[in-house]
Amino acid sequence: MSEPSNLKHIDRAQLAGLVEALAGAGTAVIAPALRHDARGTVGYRTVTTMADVVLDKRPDNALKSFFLPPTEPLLHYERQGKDVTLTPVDPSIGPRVVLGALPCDAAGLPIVDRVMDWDYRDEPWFGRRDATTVIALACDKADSACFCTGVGLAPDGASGSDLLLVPAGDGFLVEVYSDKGQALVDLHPAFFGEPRDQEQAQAFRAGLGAALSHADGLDPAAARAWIEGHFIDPAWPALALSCHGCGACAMVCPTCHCFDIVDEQEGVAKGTRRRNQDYCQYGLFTLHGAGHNPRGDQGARIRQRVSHKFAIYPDRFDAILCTGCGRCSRACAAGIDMFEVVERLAGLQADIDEETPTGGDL
Amino acid sequence: MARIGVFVCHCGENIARTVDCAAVAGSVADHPSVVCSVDYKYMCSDPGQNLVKDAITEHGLDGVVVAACSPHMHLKTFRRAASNAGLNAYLVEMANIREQCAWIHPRTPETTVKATDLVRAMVEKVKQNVPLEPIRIPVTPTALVIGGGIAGIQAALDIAEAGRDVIIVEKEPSLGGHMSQLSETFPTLDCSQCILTPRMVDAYQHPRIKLYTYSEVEKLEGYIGNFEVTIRKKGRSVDIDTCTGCGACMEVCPSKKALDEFDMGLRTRTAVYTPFPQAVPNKPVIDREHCLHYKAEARAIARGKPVKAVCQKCAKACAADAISFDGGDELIKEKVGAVVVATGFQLYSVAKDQPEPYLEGYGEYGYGADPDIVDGLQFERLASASGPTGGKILCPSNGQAPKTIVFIQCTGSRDPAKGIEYCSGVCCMYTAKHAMLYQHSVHGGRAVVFYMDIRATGKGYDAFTRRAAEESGAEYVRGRVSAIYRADGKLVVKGVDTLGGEPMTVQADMVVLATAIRPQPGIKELAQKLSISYDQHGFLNEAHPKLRPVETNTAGIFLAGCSQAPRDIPDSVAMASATAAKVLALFSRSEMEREPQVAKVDQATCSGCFHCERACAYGAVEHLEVKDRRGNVLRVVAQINPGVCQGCGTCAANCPSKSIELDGFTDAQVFASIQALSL
Amino acid sequence: MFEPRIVAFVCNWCTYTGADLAGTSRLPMATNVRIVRLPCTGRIDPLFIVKAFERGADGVIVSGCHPGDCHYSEGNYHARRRFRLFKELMDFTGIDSDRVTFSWVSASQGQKWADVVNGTTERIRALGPFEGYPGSEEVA
Amino acid sequence: MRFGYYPGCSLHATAREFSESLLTLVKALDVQLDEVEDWACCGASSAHATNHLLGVALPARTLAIAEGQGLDNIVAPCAACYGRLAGAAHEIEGDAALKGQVAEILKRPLGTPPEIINVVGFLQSLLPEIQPRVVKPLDGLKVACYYGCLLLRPHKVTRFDDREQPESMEQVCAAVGATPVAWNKRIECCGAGFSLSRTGSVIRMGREILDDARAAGAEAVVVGCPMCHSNLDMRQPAMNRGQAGAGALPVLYITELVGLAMGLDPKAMGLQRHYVSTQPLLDRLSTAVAVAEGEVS
Amino acid sequence: MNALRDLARQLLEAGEVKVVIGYEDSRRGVRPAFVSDPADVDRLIFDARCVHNLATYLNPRRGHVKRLGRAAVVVKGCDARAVAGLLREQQIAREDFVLIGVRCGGVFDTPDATGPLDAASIAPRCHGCTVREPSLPEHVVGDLPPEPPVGRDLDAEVARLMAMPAAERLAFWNRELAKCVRCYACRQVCPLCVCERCIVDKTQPRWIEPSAHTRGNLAWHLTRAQHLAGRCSGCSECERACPEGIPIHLLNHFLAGVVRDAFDHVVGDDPDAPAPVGAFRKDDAEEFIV
Repeated sequence: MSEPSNLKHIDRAQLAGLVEALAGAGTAVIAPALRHDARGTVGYRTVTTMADVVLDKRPDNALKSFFLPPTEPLLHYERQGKDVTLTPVDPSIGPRVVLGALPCDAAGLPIVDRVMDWDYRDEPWFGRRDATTVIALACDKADSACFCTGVGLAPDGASGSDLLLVPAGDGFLVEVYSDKGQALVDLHPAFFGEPRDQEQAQAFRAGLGAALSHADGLDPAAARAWIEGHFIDPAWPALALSCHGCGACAMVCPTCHCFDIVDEQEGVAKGTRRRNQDYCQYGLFTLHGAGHNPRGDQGARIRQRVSHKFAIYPDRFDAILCTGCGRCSRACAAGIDMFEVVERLAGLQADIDEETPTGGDL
Repeated sequence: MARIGVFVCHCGENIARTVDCAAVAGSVADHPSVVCSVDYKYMCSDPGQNLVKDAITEHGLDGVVVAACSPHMHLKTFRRAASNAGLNAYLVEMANIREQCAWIHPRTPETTVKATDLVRAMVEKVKQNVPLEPIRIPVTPTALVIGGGIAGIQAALDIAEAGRDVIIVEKEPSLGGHMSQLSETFPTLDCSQCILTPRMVDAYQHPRIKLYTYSEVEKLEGYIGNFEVTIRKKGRSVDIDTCTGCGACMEVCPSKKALDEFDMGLRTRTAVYTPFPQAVPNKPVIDREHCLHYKAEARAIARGKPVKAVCQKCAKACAADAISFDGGDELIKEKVGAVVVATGFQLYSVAKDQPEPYLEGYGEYGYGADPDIVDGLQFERLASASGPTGGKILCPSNGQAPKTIVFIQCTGSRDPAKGIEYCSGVCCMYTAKHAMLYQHSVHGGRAVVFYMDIRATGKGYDAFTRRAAEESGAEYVRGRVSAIYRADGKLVVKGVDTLGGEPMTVQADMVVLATAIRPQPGIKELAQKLSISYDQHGFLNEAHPKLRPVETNTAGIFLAGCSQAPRDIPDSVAMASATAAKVLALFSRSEMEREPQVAKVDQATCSGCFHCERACAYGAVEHLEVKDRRGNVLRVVAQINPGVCQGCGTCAANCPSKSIELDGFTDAQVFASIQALSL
Repeated sequence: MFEPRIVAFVCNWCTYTGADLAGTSRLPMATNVRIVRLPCTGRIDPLFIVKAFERGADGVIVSGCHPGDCHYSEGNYHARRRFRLFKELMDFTGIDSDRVTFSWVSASQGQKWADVVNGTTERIRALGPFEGYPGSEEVA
Repeated sequence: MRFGYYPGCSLHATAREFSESLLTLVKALDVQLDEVEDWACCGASSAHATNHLLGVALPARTLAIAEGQGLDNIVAPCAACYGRLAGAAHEIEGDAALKGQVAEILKRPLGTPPEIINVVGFLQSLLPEIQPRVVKPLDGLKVACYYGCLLLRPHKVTRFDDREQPESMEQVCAAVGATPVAWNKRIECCGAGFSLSRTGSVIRMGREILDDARAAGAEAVVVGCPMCHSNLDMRQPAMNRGQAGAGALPVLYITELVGLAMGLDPKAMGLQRHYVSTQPLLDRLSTAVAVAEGEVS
Repeated sequence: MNALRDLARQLLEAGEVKVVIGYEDSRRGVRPAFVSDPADVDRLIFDARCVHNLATYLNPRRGHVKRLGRAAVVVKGCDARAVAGLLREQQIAREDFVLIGVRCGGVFDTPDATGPLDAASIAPRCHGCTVREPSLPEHVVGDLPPEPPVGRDLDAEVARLMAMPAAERLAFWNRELAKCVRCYACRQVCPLCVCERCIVDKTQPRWIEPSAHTRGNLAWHLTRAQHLAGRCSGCSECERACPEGIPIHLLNHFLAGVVRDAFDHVVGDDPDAPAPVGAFRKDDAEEFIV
């Protein structure tokens, strides 16, 4: 894990002050907060005061949605007489700060950056990325669904974060990991003090591993090896039996980034072209106009999702498309447990390795 | 890319007075896909229509919108014009800017704006129109007539005379129905048999009429023009072809206790019988309930014993050897294009036991148990020359002529307390007739008629009832009868004279109840077989009480006579001829043409929940099995029979997955109209 | 003065003919109503109403034959159940169901049609523009 | 067996024999009658004629009390009481608003009213008890069962077997050895309503009834209603006056007839209270019995 | 539990069914289990955490489950209502599957619940349950557990909402529906969403906008609720499946009340009972129609 370029301390009062200052200066502050809905859920949303922020609960929705929204207009079209006018929607937005991101959510951003800047640079995505400073908070909220450590991340990892907060004394140790982060500190010096209580921060970090012990020794590489050798395998349809084929897992995933482009008619010969998040577990995802569907059943679809995350993406972009946040497992109505899936596939590979001993010339 | 033409009509000043037609045409001109937009004084005039035709060829239009009056007025006109110009008629729509715009608004900019909106909406709709062809359904030009009474006979003769084949199904052994039981008929007092029998014979001998007596409709499948009927021919044990009708069998038959249905139980008959001397066909049947052989057979079968031949005197007596005890019922299938239901009526009975829970008998009349309390049809038989008394009106109890006779109208009819609130229509007339017949038969006798109102609306009817009251001297008493009982050998009839304001008691020898007319027993079962509807009394429902009185909601099925409501003979005959006209119109072409406004199912997306079927008033939704190559059923989906569908679109709205489209009003068309109208 | 947009979905046999009658009787009406002619109220899917609102209508009229008079004998009975569910659902979700008029107008009730049109227009005018879709364009 | 019991005013006055015969009878059958406590007038003839609400509230009070007493049925021997109680029960059951209004007036809760049983139905239900106890079969005594109006009407309230051709009285009488005659005036109005105001009419109407019963060969008329009884019994001399061959026709309460068949003491049942002497009838029966038992030769 | 396992074993060994669909325990609570091998039947369990409505696996859309062959499905009384719905609408044939009914003492709101089943933790659908003893299944196993505790009453929640001023109600639903990301978990998990092609996926024309804005979301949820009116079996799986915690089932429950009051119909587990969908009574109330 890369080392912080600078250390600071921010106490809770200062943090509150920072939020107000940012909001006051027209910077959108996005943080985990009560959504004031019927079921009292917590999710990332824009806040204007620290009072709304909830730092001790995991947000239900993925931070991703603030970079790749469930729906966003790309352009408006209108036909008058013979000619058509297209009005693109300007993707650029004002400055934003994400406060209290889960490290696994933050870590998802650089992973998705790779595909968004692959064959062409996705302007809406990077427009929002550039405009946003991410302040993550070292996480002690791990539950049985979590396995960030199993995919090479850590509850106190700083990947994707410009600043990382670690609880220390009356506030947080602030670790600076990027120029963007430093810039924020420099812009609001009043709210950042010199680092202190670092040993408490150390102690906090030391305590985080326990809740994740089940993920120790998870071997995604083995899983990848098995996947690459078993495109056709009874394990896939078996895995899919209980799957409802909905998009819940993809929608809450910090790294799932598929989208669909639709034109919505809004009157006579006019409308809006929109980009909507899409999800591979749903039959229509690959349904061809001609009626053929290369992923005709749920087995093929679930294979796609798992393969994409643990074999295809690593192969193409050299990164696992999963941060072990466990949201998909929590969201799944059929109780499909991503950690268990990876563990199982890796296990299958292990069996194979035992059967075929290596070394020893003939 | 659509090419739409818009034609705005001034309708003289009718539209132009408040709508700026030129402005409408102008602003629509640059509406997407509009390639020509003009206004004209009278679009429906010849030059106006030519304007449209020429534009169609000149601009190669694939859609036309005429902005003028209501489509109810001229849509057909412009569709015809378009198809003359080679454009499919169903690519033409009308925007109603007269009745629903020009005529209801002042001359303001808003009015013109609204007119423009209506035109735009229609342009948007017409862009979604697709060429349609009228639906053609082959027609089997054979009519099925259910019921061989006067209505059925009349309908059959009219259709046959026009050169179309007819099949009559009559459940009794003979044609004739109730009319053959009547003595004389009002208002002319001519002999019922004398006018009916020739018709019966005509029907029997007509080369185009096939007659199934002693038969019933078992099942009806298919739809208008293409029905298949299954007929149950009840075993009559007498071969109708070899039988000579000599009657020898009846003379030797020892079983004589069966009540004679034709004579309304006023006498008995043998087990092998023809209902009446003039029966058509005049060939007997064996009534298996009463025949000694069949009774023995039934007993043997019940006891699991072998069946032995018993009696069979008739067979031995039959010179033609026409009687056989082997045959049973026979099921016959026939293809027909139309159905006339003429099943007639039965009389309400005052007895304690009633066929329907909502009906009640007349306890106050001792439930009619007294032999000298008879109903209208029994009186007809007593008055009939062919009846049990040879036309002499005599009391069943003692064979004496009744010195005093009481007629009670509205027995059951118009009496909600007994369950029937409707008027039976014919009772006023036949009671008057009965009173006259009585006076002719029993000179110096006293006839008292209790009535609620006299309803004599037919031609010559009122004069007839007056004759009964004024000339033949029947005492007409306006009032009801509260009790009938026997005392000192007389029937004591206690009633009230509401005009005199006095209770009155009549010591009578005979009482005739003008009991209500009810539909035939089994009518509801038949209606279900034909999938037509009926009211709470079982009378069959017409499609529209005023404008479609002889049609049903099931296309191709028509109603005549008392199956639909109480009717007298003239009305029944008129109705019968009306059904014949409807049937012949249907048969006039080898194919029916119908507006192609019907629903279609997208079988690829239909999930077979059949909400459409539940919502269809016409039973147009069928089940279609989607099979794979090996013929395994993959799914069962809905399919709509265009011959039956009437195009209401209820199924389309009920379809959760929007897998049903209604041609002419498809989702795409409605959607487009909404897009254009709301902004 | 606010001029509401009102879309009317009417059946071809009763209400559309009634509206024609109103025309031939020259009964004055507000210009705010635009009629969509359908064969039967049975054809009307609540989505028609929803779509009209989405497209900017401020009010909707749904009208057909009186019970028992349906040209297709039962269409309006089915429609009535559909409308019941939709109307209750509007109320439950807080969308003012006063924005929709459900009516039976026969072919002979020109005057009633005029009353329905004018009454609805007045009512919607009082309610003001329909703003049932806040933040439809907002990005999370 | 236990039943609720509502005597009503008649059974304490003009119809004492009705009450006496009934009570003697139930004693012999050891059936217990629990009288409704503090019962009030049923309102017959006057109340419902003057004020509908009063006509319902009066009997409803009795019903409410009975209910409170835990009675789930009430035997109301007097046909008028029966009519009023059953009528009130029917009305408040069918009209929640009225029920509330009445409850308000009575300041009592109204639950499900008890079942109201008329005397004929009561005896019918007891036939299994009665028949084994018949010791003096009535030797085919010809009786004319007279229903009057109140037992039968209104039908929707009384649900009596058949409003026009009832049979239940005949069934009870036949079951105890009498022979019901077939006659025509069984449900004719006896005129009780006008007993005082238009006595003349009542005499005429009663006469027609009695004549028809005699014509049918009846030796006695059997009734289940105090009004009918007082008319046909008390006014019979007047009815028979000037009628050649119009022998006195005893009018028995159906309870008396059944009691006689069970050999109960005529005096205990109040048969001596009748205006038309029942003695000849009693004599005729005892001889009959004697003959049957072979005492006399 | 043993009765359940024994029955499952018999059915599998006798070849009467190819798979038993039931519940199994896992590291994250109870989840659906598909048991094809008689040796595995001991995986099957049933307890108060078995909240899933397994009837959804009989839904004809589940091609991959169908392919397993004839199935025996473990159903609670409430789940059986959904099976009845599928039968009523001719989506499945009774002879094609076996039902193993389980007597039920109420279930938790979530399958990973711990602690006692109490007023706070019990699923709302259990409120006033009348089908703890299933009637539709040919087999019913287990002993009837004690009366469940009384929990959340959805009627009360509906009433509370209806008591609000309309504007507040509108705000409430806008707030909730704004969260919808159109993952269609509600539809996918629903045993009675049987459409081959959901209306929201119809593009010609596109009645319901697929985008997750309030316009599209409102149209979607209104339509979904209406399509389930008189059909919804009340299992509220749609709400459990929703990753955004939208109280979707309130809409279904509300309409169930309307159907009950206006059409005199309550969805039960009798497949032959007439459905109010595509039906009518001539005297249906119409006070809302002028």
